[in-house]
Amino acid sequence: MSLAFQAVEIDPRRAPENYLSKRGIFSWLFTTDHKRIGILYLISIIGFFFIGAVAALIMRLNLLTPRGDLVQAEMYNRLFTLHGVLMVWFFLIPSIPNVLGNFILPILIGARDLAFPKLNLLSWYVFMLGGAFVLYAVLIGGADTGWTFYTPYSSTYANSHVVLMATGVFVSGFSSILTGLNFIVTTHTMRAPGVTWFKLRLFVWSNYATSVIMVLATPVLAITLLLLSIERIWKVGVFNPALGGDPVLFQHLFWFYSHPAVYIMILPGMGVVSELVAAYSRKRIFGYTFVAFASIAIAVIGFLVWGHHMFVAGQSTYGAMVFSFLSYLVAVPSAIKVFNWTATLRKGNIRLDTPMLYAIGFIGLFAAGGMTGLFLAALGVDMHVHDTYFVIAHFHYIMVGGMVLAFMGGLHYWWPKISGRLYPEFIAKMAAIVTFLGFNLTFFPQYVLGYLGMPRRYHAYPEQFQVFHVLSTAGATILGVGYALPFFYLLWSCRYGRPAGPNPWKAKGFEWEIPSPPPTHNFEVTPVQTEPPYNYNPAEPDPIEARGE
Amino acid sequence: MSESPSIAVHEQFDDLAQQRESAHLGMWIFLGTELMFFGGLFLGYTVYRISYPRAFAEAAHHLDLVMGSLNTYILLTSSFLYSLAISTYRARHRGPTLVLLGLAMLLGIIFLGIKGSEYYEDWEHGFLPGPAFTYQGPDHDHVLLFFVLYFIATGLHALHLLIGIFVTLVLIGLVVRSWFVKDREVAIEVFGLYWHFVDFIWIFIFPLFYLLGGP
Amino acid sequence: MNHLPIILAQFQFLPDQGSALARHVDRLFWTLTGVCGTILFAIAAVIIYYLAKYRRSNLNVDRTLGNKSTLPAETTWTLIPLVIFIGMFAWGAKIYFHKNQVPRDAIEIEVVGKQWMWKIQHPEGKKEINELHVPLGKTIKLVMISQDVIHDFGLPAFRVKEDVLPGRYTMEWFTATKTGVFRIFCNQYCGTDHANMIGQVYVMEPQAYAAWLRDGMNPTPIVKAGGELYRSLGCSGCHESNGVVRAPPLHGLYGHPVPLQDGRIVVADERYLRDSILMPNYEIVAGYDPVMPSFAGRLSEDQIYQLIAYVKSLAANEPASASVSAP
Amino acid sequence: MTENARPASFLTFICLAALLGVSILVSRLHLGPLRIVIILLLAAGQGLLVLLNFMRARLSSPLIWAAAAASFLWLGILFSLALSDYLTRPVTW
Repeated sequence: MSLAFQAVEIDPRRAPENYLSKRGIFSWLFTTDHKRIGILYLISIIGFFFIGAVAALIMRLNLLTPRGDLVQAEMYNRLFTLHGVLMVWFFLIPSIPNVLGNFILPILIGARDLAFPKLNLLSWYVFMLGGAFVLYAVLIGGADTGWTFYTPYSSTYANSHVVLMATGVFVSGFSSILTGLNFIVTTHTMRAPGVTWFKLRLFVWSNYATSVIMVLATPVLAITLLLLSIERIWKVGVFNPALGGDPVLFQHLFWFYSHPAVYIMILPGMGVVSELVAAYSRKRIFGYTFVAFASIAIAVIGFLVWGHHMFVAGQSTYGAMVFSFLSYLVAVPSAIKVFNWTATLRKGNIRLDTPMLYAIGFIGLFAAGGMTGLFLAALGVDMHVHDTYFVIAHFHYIMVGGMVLAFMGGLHYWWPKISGRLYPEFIAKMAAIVTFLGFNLTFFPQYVLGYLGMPRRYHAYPEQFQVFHVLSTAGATILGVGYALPFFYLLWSCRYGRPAGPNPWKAKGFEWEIPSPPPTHNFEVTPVQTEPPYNYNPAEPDPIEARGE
Repeated sequence: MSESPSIAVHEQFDDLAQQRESAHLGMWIFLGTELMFFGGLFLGYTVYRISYPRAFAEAAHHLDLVMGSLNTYILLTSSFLYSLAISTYRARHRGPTLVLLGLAMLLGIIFLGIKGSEYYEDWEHGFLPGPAFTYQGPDHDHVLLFFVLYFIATGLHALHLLIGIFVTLVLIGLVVRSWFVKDREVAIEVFGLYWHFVDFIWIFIFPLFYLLGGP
Repeated sequence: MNHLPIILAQFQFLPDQGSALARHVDRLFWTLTGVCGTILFAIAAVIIYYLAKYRRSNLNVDRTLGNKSTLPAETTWTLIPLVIFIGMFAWGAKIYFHKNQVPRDAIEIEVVGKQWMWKIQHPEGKKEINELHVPLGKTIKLVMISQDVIHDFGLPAFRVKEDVLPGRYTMEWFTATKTGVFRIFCNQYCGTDHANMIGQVYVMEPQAYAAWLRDGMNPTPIVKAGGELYRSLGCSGCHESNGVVRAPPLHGLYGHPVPLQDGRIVVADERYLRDSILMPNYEIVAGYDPVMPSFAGRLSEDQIYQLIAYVKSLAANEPASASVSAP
Repeated sequence: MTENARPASFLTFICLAALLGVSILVSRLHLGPLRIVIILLLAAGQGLLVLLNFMRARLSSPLIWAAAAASFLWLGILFSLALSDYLTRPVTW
C-alpha cells in the first residue's frame, strides 16, 4: 500500500503552464479566472464549515446530559443559531455551485470562462463581506434567534445582534444571486459547438436548475430580512402583532425563500451523483432526459411547497392541504432520480472508488431522508413531529447525508483536475466509510427522539431521552473524524500526491481532455462535442491500468 | 456580424453577438430578481390591505396626490427620453444622445426632489414612523403600518433611482470622453433596461399607495 | 454510571398513546414506515446486488446494452410513487382535518403563553401554571394566545401541537384516553429559557378531577368574571336593548353569521369577538355606527378571554335571532 | 435581439400619460370595488407598455421573453399561494 502514496514532487517551475502557475496573493485576490475563484470559495467555505462544525460539536457535547451542563441556555441558543446560519448560507448553499460549479461548469460546456468573470469575483467578495458581518456578530456575542429569525422574537424580543446577523445573510444573498445569474447566462450563451441542451452534462442541468432558484428566491429573502431589520431598528410594526402586523406573514416570506433554498442545497448534489454514477459504472445514465427534467421539475415545484413549514403555525386548514398535496408532488421527481441512478448501475462496469462510495452513500441517505420527508408532508403526522428532532434528523439526512457526501464525492472526483495530483485512495475510502457510519449513528437516533416528542432547540431535556442523545453525540465524534481525514490527505496530496495526468479515471467529458491542472483559458481551441455525454461502453474491459495498489 | 476595429470583445466570448446577448439576458434576469424583491414587499402590502382596508384608505388620504401624480408623469417622461437616447446613439447622433441622457437624469433628480419635499411634508404632519409619528386618529396602528410600508417602498425605489442617476452620469461621462465604441452601445442599452424598470416599479407603487384610498 | 438504572427505567422507544387521535396518527405513521421502509430496503438491496454483480472484476456478466426505450420504466416509477403519494396525502389530510374540527361540547380551557411559562385557566376559574389537569374521556378544547412571542403548545402523548400566537387565538383539542402524567413542551423556539417552558398534563378520573376543581380557594368562574367585567366596563350600557346608544345585541351572537357593513358575512367566533373588542372599527355590523371605543391596552389577556366567554355564554341561553335579523 | 433600431414611439409615451390620467380620474370616482380593479388594470397596462416598447421586449429574443415571463410567473406563485392561506383563514374554528 505504501507504494501508492510515495511522495512525488514536481518542480512547479517545470510543470506546464496552468491556472495555478501565477504566484502571489494578489494574483488570487484579483483573479477573474473561474477556476481560481472556485478555489477561493473552497478555502472560504471550509473555514465557515469548521466554525459551524465546532458549534455543532459543543451542542452535541452539551446534550450528553439532560440538564445540559456544558453551556448555559443563552450560549446554547447562540450556538445553534451560529451553526444554522453558517452551515446553510455559508457552507451548503455555496458548496457545490460556487466551488465545484465555478471550477468545472464552464469546462463542461467548453467555455473559456463564465459569461461575467468580474461579476464572479465580485460575488466572492460580497460573500466574504457577508461572512465578515456574521463573524463580527458572533465575536461580539452572536444572535439567539435560530437561523429562521422568526418574528416577533427576532424583531422585538431577542436581546442579541440580530440585525448584524441578518445583514450578513442579506449581503451573502447577493453573492448567490450573482452566481446564479452568471450560471444561467453562461449555460445559455457560452456552450461550445455541439453542446446542445440534450448533450449537456447532468451536472450542468442541475446547476442550471439551482441557479433559477437562487435568482428567483433569494430576493424575497433579502426583502424579508430588510423588513425584519427595519422593524427591529426603528421599532415600527411590520410583523409585530402588537402593532398590527402578522408574524405568520414573515414565515410565508421566509419560507418562500428557504424551502426552495433546500433545493439549492440538494440539486447540485444530485448533479454530482449523476456524474459519478455514470463515470464509475462506465455507462450512459439511464433515462437522461428524465433525470435532466427532474432537476427542472424539482426547481419549479419546489417553489410551491413552502407552506409545509407552517402546518401548525396558524395557517388556514385549506392552505395547509394545498401545500401538503404539492409537497407530495415534489417528491416524484426526486424518486425518479433515485430509480434512474439505480437502473444505471445495471449492466455497468462498476468500480467502487472513493467518489463512487460517496455517490452510493448519497443515494441511500438521500432516499432515507427523502422518505422521512413524506412523513413530514403528511399533515396527520406532521402535527405530531413538527419542530421536533424528527425534522432535525430529516433535513440532516438530506443536507449532510446528501449534499455533504455529494460534495465530498465531487471534490474527490475532480480533485486530480483541480490539483493535478491523486489523493491516497485507501485512506480516502476509509474516510468515506467512517463518514457514512458516523453520520447514521449521529442522526438515526434523532428520528426516534423526534417521534418520542423531543422538541428542537432545547438546551436541556427530560431524562427519558438521554440514551438517544448519547448515541447521537457518539456518532458526531465519529463523523468529525470522517470529515477531518480528507482535509489532511487532500492537503497532503497537493504536494506529495502522484501527478494525475489529464484523465486518471479514463472518464469522458471535456474536462478530461485538457491537462490537469487546466490551463488558464481551459481550451487551446474551442472544443466541439460530437458524441452524447457519458458515451461509455461498459462491455469494454477496464481501461484503468493498475495503479500499484 | 461585421466587426469594427474598435470593438472590444471580452476574452471569454467568441464574438460581439454572444457578448451582447449575454449582457441583455443578464440584465433581464437581474431585473427578475428586482421584481421578486419588490414583489415580497407588495405581498406584504396586499395582505395588510386585505386585513385593514379602512385604515389603509384613511392613511392614503394623507398623501399628496398632486405631487405623486406629477412625479409619475416626470418618471414616465424620463423613461421616454432615455429610450430616445438609445435610438440616437444607435444612429450615431452624439449631441442629441448627450442632451437626452442629461434630461432623463435631470428628471430623475427632480423626481427625487419632489419625493424629498413630500417626505418633509409627511414628517411635518407627523406621519414619519418612529418617535415622530404623531397621528392620533382612529386605527392608529394600521395607519402606522401603511406609512411604514409606504416609506420602505418609496425609499427603496428612490434608492434604485439614485443608483440609476449615478450610473447615467458615468455613461454621460464616457460618451463625452470617447465617442463611439460599439461595446458602449450594449452598455447604454442594457442600463436603459434598468432605468425603465425603475419606472415600471413606480407605475405600481403609485396606484397602490396614492390611488387606492378612494375619493 | 449510577444514573444508568434510572435511565433504563425511563427508557422509551415509543411515545405514550394518550388520546384517540394518537391511535390514528400512529397508524398512519407505522403504515408510512412500513411502505417507505420496504421501498428503501428494496432499493438498497437492488443497489448492493448490482454493485456485486457488475463489479469491474467480474468479467462473466453480460454488459451489452440494448436499444430499448426507457419510457416504460420511467412511466412505471413515476406513476406508482405518484399514486402512493396521493394516498399518503389523503390519509394525512383526513386526520389533520379531523384535528382542526373542534367538537362543540368541549370543555374550554384558556392557555396563555409567555416567556417562559404556561398560564392555564379552567372554566370554573381555577388557575394553574405549567400544569394542566383534565378529566379522562372528556373532550378538552384549548383556546390559546401568547402575550409576547410565538410559542407552541405541544402534547406529544396526544399527538397534537399548535403554535400559540400573539394577538390571535389558536386552538387545539384532545380527548384523553389514559390516566397518568404526560408532558407539555413548548415546540416553537421562544428565547433563552425555551427548554424550560415545559409542564405536565394530569389526566384524572372525572370524579378526581371534580374534587381537584373544588380543592383550594373558591375562584370566580370565568363566565361570571366576564359578566362582572361586562358591566363594570360599561358594555351593557350600549349592548343591552335598553341602552342609550344603539349597539348590536350580543345574545345569540356566538357561532352565528354576522352581516357586515361592507357586505361581507363573518362568523362570530373567538377571533371575531376578540377583534371587535380590540379593533371595534373593523367588521362593523351592518346597520350600526362605528362608535365603540377600542379596549386595546386596557384589558389583560385573561380579561379579554373572560369577556369573550361571557358573550359566548349568552349564545347558549338565547335563541339566535337578534344579530342575524339586523338589516 | 434588439438590432432593430426603431425609436421608441412617441405614441407609447402619449398612451402612458393618458392611462395615468385616466387612473387618477377613476380614483376620484365612487365605483365601489370596481375602482380598485380598474386602477390596477390601468397600472398593468402602463407597465406592459413600458415592458414592451421602452424595454423593447417586443423585439427581444424568445430567451428574454422566457426570462421575463418566468419572473412574473414566480411572482404569481408567491402571491397566489400566500393568499391561499390568508383568504381561507377563518374557516374551521
